[in-house]
Amino acid sequence: MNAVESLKYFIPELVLLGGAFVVFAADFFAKNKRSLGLLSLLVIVLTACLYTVPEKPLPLFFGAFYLDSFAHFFRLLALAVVGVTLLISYGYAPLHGKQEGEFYGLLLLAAFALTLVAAANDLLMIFLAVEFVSLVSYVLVGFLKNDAKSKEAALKYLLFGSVCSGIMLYGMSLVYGAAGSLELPVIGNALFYAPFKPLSAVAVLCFFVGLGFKISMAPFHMWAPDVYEGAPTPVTAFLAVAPKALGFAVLMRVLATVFGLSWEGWSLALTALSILTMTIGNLTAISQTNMKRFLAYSSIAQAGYILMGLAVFTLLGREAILIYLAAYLLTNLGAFAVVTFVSEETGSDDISNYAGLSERSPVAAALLTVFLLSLTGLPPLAGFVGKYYVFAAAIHGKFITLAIVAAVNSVIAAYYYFRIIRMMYLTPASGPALANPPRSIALAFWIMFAGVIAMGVFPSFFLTRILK
Amino acid sequence: MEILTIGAKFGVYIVMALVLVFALGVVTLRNLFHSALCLAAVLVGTATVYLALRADFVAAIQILVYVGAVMTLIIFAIMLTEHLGEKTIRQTNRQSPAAILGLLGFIFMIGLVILRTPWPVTKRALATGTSVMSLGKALMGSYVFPFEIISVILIAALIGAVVIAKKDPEEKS
Amino acid sequence: MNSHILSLITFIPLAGAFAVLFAPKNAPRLIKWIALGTTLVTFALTCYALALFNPAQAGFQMVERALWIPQFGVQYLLGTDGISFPMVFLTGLISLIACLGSLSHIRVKDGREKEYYFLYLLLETGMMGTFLSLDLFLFYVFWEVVLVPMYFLIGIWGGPRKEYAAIKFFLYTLAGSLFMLLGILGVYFASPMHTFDMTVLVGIKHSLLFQKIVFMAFFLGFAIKVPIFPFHTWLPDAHVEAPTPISVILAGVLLKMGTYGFLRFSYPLFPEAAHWFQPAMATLAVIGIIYGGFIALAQTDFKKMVAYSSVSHMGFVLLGLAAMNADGFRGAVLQMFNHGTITGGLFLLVGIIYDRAHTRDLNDFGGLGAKMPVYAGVLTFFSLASLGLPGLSGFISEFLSLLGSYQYSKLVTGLSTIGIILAAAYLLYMIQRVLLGKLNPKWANLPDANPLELATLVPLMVFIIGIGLYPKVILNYMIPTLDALLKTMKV
Amino acid sequence: MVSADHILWVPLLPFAAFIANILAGRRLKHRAAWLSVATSAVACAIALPVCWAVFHGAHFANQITWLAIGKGSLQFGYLMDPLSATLLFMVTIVGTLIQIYASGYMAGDPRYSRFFAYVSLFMSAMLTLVISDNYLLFFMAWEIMGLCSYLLIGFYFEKESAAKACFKAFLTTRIGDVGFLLGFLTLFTAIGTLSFSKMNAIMDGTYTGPAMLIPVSLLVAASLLIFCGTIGKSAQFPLHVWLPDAMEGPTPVSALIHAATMVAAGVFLVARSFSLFMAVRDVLPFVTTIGTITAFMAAFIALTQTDIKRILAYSTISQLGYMVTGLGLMGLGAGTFHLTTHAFFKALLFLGAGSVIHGTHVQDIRQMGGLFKKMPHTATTFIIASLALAGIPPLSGFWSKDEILLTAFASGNILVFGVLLLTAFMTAFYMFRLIFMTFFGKARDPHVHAHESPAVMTLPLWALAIGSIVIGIPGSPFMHHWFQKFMAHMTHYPEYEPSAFVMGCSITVAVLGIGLAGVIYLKKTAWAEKTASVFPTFYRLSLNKFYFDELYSRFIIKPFTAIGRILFSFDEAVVDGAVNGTGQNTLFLSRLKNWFDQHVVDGLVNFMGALTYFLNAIVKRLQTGLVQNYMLFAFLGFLAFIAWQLKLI
Amino acid sequence: MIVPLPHILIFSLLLFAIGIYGALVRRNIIGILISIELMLNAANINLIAFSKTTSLAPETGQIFALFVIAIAAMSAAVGLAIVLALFRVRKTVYTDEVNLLKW
Repeated sequence: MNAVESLKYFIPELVLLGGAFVVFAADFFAKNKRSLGLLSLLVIVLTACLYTVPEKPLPLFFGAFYLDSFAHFFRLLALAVVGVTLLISYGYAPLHGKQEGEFYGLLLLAAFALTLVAAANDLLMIFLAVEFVSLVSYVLVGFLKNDAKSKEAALKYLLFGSVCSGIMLYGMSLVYGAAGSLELPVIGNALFYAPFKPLSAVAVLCFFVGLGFKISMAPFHMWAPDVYEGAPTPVTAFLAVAPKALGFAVLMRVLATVFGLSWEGWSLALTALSILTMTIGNLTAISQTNMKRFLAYSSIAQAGYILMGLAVFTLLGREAILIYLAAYLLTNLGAFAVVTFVSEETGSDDISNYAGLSERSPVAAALLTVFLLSLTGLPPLAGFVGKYYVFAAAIHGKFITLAIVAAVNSVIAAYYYFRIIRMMYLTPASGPALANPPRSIALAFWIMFAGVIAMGVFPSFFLTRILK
Repeated sequence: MEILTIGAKFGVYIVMALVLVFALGVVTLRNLFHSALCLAAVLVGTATVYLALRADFVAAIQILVYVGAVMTLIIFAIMLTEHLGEKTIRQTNRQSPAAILGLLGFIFMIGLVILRTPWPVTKRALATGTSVMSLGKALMGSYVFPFEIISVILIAALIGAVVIAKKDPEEKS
Repeated sequence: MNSHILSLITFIPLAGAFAVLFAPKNAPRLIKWIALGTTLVTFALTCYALALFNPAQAGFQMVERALWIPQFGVQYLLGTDGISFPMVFLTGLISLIACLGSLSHIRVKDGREKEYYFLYLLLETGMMGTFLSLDLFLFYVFWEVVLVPMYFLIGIWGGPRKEYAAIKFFLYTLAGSLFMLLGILGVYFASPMHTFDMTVLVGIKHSLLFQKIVFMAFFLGFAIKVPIFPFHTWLPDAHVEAPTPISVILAGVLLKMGTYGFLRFSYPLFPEAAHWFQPAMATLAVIGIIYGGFIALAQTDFKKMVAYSSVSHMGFVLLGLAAMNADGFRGAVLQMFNHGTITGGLFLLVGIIYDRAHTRDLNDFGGLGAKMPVYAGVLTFFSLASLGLPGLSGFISEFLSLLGSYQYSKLVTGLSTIGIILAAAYLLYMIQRVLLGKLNPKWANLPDANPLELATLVPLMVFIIGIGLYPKVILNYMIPTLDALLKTMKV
Repeated sequence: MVSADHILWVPLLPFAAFIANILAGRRLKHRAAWLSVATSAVACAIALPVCWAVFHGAHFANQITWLAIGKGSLQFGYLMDPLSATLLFMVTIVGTLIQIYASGYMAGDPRYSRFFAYVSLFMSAMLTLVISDNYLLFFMAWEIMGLCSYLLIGFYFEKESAAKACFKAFLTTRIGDVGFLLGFLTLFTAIGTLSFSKMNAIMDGTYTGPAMLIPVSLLVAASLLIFCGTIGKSAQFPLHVWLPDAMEGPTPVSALIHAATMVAAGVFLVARSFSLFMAVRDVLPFVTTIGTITAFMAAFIALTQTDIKRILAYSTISQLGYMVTGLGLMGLGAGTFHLTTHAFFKALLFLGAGSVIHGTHVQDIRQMGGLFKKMPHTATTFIIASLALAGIPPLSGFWSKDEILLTAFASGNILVFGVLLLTAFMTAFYMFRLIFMTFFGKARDPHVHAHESPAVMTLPLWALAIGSIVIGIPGSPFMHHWFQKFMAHMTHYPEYEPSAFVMGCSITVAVLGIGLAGVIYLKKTAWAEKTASVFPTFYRLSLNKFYFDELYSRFIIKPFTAIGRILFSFDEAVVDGAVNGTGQNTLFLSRLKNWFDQHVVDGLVNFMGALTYFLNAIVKRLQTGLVQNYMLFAFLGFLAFIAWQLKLI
Repeated sequence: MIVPLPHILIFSLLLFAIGIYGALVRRNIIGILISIELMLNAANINLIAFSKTTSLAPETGQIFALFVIAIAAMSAAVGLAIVLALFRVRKTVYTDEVNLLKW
């Protein structure tokens, strides 16, 4: 489809992009920078309203923007994440009055970039879109002024990310050499040729580095805790969900179209990576004292569970990834919303600040508990549906060892999630009662809470929509 | 012609060797400024290789963007962050033995793969050279979307870089 | 109403929980009344269901079926039969009793009534659902739902080592149940039509190897809950640290979920594997009986003693299950019910004395029989019931279990009887130390049991005597179902 | 069969009394006793006509389904046959009399109503046991009697000794009970029924149902296990140790439970299962041996005891041994007969002793003396009972004891006969030692001020005395051994012609015993010590009850404690503080298991936890905070995966 | 083709390896950024070479290379901006002195 024809399908993205520039521009004039947040939110909502479900795959712009239902799901997901992040940021005091306009604009650009990732269907677009997301993320992480941790996080993120995408780029170049094309399906066909097997192996591992870095897969996860800790909390919430989800999206696309046919070895490799990821994540999370860092390790472990679906990669496995991601989104954003509020009120991210939270702020404690339970994977919450799905996929694909390791890991995970819960409920309060949360943050965590419960109790409603 | 071809071939090998030597210089030289200069040399050398591969436009861009813009940026950054010629401080960390070992393994394995892979070589591709015109057409044709996107990324990166590097307006310097 | 009676039983506590949640914080009385009313209504409904229940029918009754998650064939499928109904009734009863007990035993810090009763009612929903659901997925959901309130109830209102006990309980059970989840998935995918529906799954034959593996997975889940011998170490901690009403629930209902699981799922789904594991189960039962008894004897902590006695008594349930014959099954189910009432009562009694004396050290007491005659009488009564005195309910079930297991293995039965002697030893030794002998002057001013406390105990006593004298009343409800189960297990 | 359902009121009435007394005891006060006595008396009034009918050849039974087991069901019901009629007759009469006595004896006790509640419960259980028609109901009643025994022994629970005694009693008998339980389970497995009449029919070969193959080994096991119940309940060697301690209870309790009725239930059990024992006769010598050993040993111990109730307790054990011996020698009639007569005179003895204690407030016979004049009624009845026990004709004890001796003699067991004769001699001796020291001679302790008991106590004494005299008549030649023939209705057992020789021997040893006691304790008081010093070993053996308690505590424990000290350095308080042998033994074991539980089973889990933390420490260290470390780590990981995927590793 | 393809590939591999080495061991952050440029450059050589030999449409590789150059420039810009910002708050450009966040 040529450029002009494509434009009519591209309107929502154009709105998003335009919205971003409007925000940047408005920043110069607006007296009340706070209103920019609302404007951004409006842009997001507008974009979401303009979205239509593609009936059949649309290869927009000569296939550079490949809009199919898969991409649609992920662009919705990206939009949701950015929307909630906006809500959280709006109530996040350290940003107030400090280049707020740029922050919101960059978030909108991030949403645009994520949409590109979701729809990328050739190596060039994958590289570009991923780099786009990375660049915006680096900036967002280092956004806080005079905050050594924020800058340090940005630096680490940048260095680690650049090296990883360098390696991925190198792998892409090799693949390009073998196939003579950047189109994923063409590459898939070309790599079917037996002598290319070792090359495929190297290439797929290069992809694992570049995208594994995004999804914080061990051993490429090590940036995550530092960055999550250092970044402004809303950005952490964003990072923990959006790039990760989109990383999975690209991995799924690449594996399905490129390596799906040519070579099965990656299944075993992914099994190992999955086990490694969840185990390392869980083991390290046990002893954390910083809440954001703790959630970082938890999200690493969660990535490990999602990788199970990728390792299995049956239809059920692929579905499991989508479901898990949706559940993960609801749960993690909710948790981060609460964490933002609590850190804000208590002045630090220390887990010890959560002592007696049930008395200092019963609602926050109860909601955080629900989110943590959902992360643990207890029914009837969203996390359970996700976990159920990956377990089902593993059992169905006869990945028994993987399933058992995951089960054991879940117990360890339960232990540390309950450490927080214990802190909130069983330890005496460490300070006076907290003020009411800012309305936007409260809105964020209530929405997420409703989502977590609804998805847990009526999963079928979500499943039909996600899996369509 | 024969001699010219052989000479050119020889010349390319020499350039490649020099590039590698300068690249080593980039990573080993103590003086960061010297490293930067080595990088410039590497980039120029690479541009030469591009020329040899008949990618004239890319070579030109390489010189313009890299050597012209990026190098300037880097040297500015070096100058802003420390004094020139500061040689006393150790410039490498303690993990270089491990890194070297790993890299030898990396080179060995990837080299093996590269050498074992029967790279498809299409005669037609060898024959047809690319002109700037065809590049331009491609960029405005089937690659128009990435082309536009990269401009967006540029804006984003610019805004980002400015936001990051800018001093806090409220900060009392 | 009749067609949704089971749903009502399951979800009325949940509704009550939310009512508690939205009650004003500074109205502890209102909250208590809501909670008590909810449990009372739930119990009344179980009684009503009792009237509807047709004891002569073997299959599931009052079945409610609705699609829940059509994507993977999960149904909202509730139903009851002769195995689950006694458990549901027990749950209703014990919940009511423990709620009454909460009124006197739970000393809450200001404003925390809400949390307590909310969690308590949530717990009841979980328990009811566990016993009523016939869909494996639904069962698993309820099974897990039980864990979380329990964690909080032990963790917030427990004794000095509450945090350790709570997390230990939680992790142990979670570990077991995760393996059970894997097993459930195995069953699901092995069934040709991919269903969790128990009524359908029962008819499917699996290879022995598959049965063994999945049986093991289920076994881990259930064994930890029962608890069976090497998995029992969470129990004394949890029981001891939990507040009195929660100990009652733990011993009275939660432990039964494990043995219930065997009867409801493991046996009908994997009959051949069940037969294959029969010797192992019988052995574990005997070990549990004797081991629990010995340790109970050595305890100086009153509550710990009762806790370990649970290990021993649940061993009799397992013994009956392992026998795999009519008498054994009847004994097992009856023992499940009886253990619930008896040990529940004992925990209440421990709570009563602890509330007064603030110690549970058996060696610290003595001679309370003269000081607190009513308490002494009731304590003696429950101890006797626990040690299997004929005429009281515990005897019948132990007798049936033994009768059943005797037909399976004489050696096992013979060894199990050591447990009976041990039960007499530790319980009477306890009575001797608490009630008999000279009065420790420290306790000269202990008041006797008050009417509220007695109100929690007397209903249990009625059941204990009633079943003890005329067990047919309750056995009649179980027999057709158990016989049918036995028939399906014949391979 | 004819029904006589109103017999059900016999156990139910006392049970009602129990309920009333337990619930409203405090308000009833002294009326509690009258309630119990009245229900008991009414029960007696209901029972006696039925018994009378049975004595005249009637046979009643009826049952209802109580419990479904297996494919069939368990029927509960009553069975009135000669055996149960005899027991019913005896229990109702003796029980009522003892309760009347107790209403006076217990007067003023703070837990007066509680006492009568327990006694009524006991009566109810005992009567249920007597009329029950199957093993399960029998066992249930049996256990409840054990409970009552426990409660009543521990009635004065403020006394440490009483607290320990009741614990010991219950636990010891429980060991036997478990054997009994296993026994009838075995029997059930073998013959598929627990009903007495059905079992009798099967054993006699008159069963009309489908033919079945009965494994004899099972029957042997069943009979031996059931006999365990007897050993426990009837305090036979080696589980007899609890009975003497049981004397910590109030004296009427000792009379009712630990002399007349409950302990006799063990013997009754053997009589009930007689057809079973007859079917597997190989086990009978075992029964005989146990009985004989018990009879002799207990009598020997009684020779040196000084506590009036303990002497009687050992005498009871000894007489129970007699009964068991009689049954072991296939003398159903003899054993049952002695059981009945013994109930009367032993109850009387205990009540008399109680009267003495009531009057003097001491129990040690060395503090008594010359009480005859002060307590004429008590003394007279006591002497009558003693004569009966010693076997002086024409008192009841003579006839029944003679019957057992005759059985032993005629069945050719001369050794048993000799031992029993010796026992009879000792019996006469220790009883009259007791009488002479208590009622005759001079008062030894000036602090003791004796007085006669009130009429409410002495009247039952006299009633029992009359019973002790006449109750032997039905089994005597005067009624042509009616009782033995009556019992023969039950089952076939050999009958023996009365032998003048045996009678002669019996009378001779009795008289000799009485005479010797008279000589030693009335005339030559020094002889007692002299004899003791001549046979120090025997003396000490007797005085220390054959060291049974010590054996139990020391011999089973010592090796364990040694190991315990070495391995775990257990504090002595634990071991020494234990109640008795088995208690210590199990205590130790349970501590061991407790340790195991905490360190091994739990340890495994904790180990997993520790392992997790250990790994945590390692993994955590990787997170150095240096981004180049991360890169190196990631890069090396990447390499490792390449190597693995390229099959280089 | 003026030199055999594998020779160019090995050349770029070595360049790439040197780049990684630099990224792994240089203490100065700017040095690391320079090394990363080396890595991207190596990949670009590959792309150009392959576009010469294998591609159906020869422009593809070159265009990819152009985009990579652009991206490299941008990440250098953002990277250096971050370095400057960090230098402002921490007064250092050495990675091993930037480890507030760890464990």
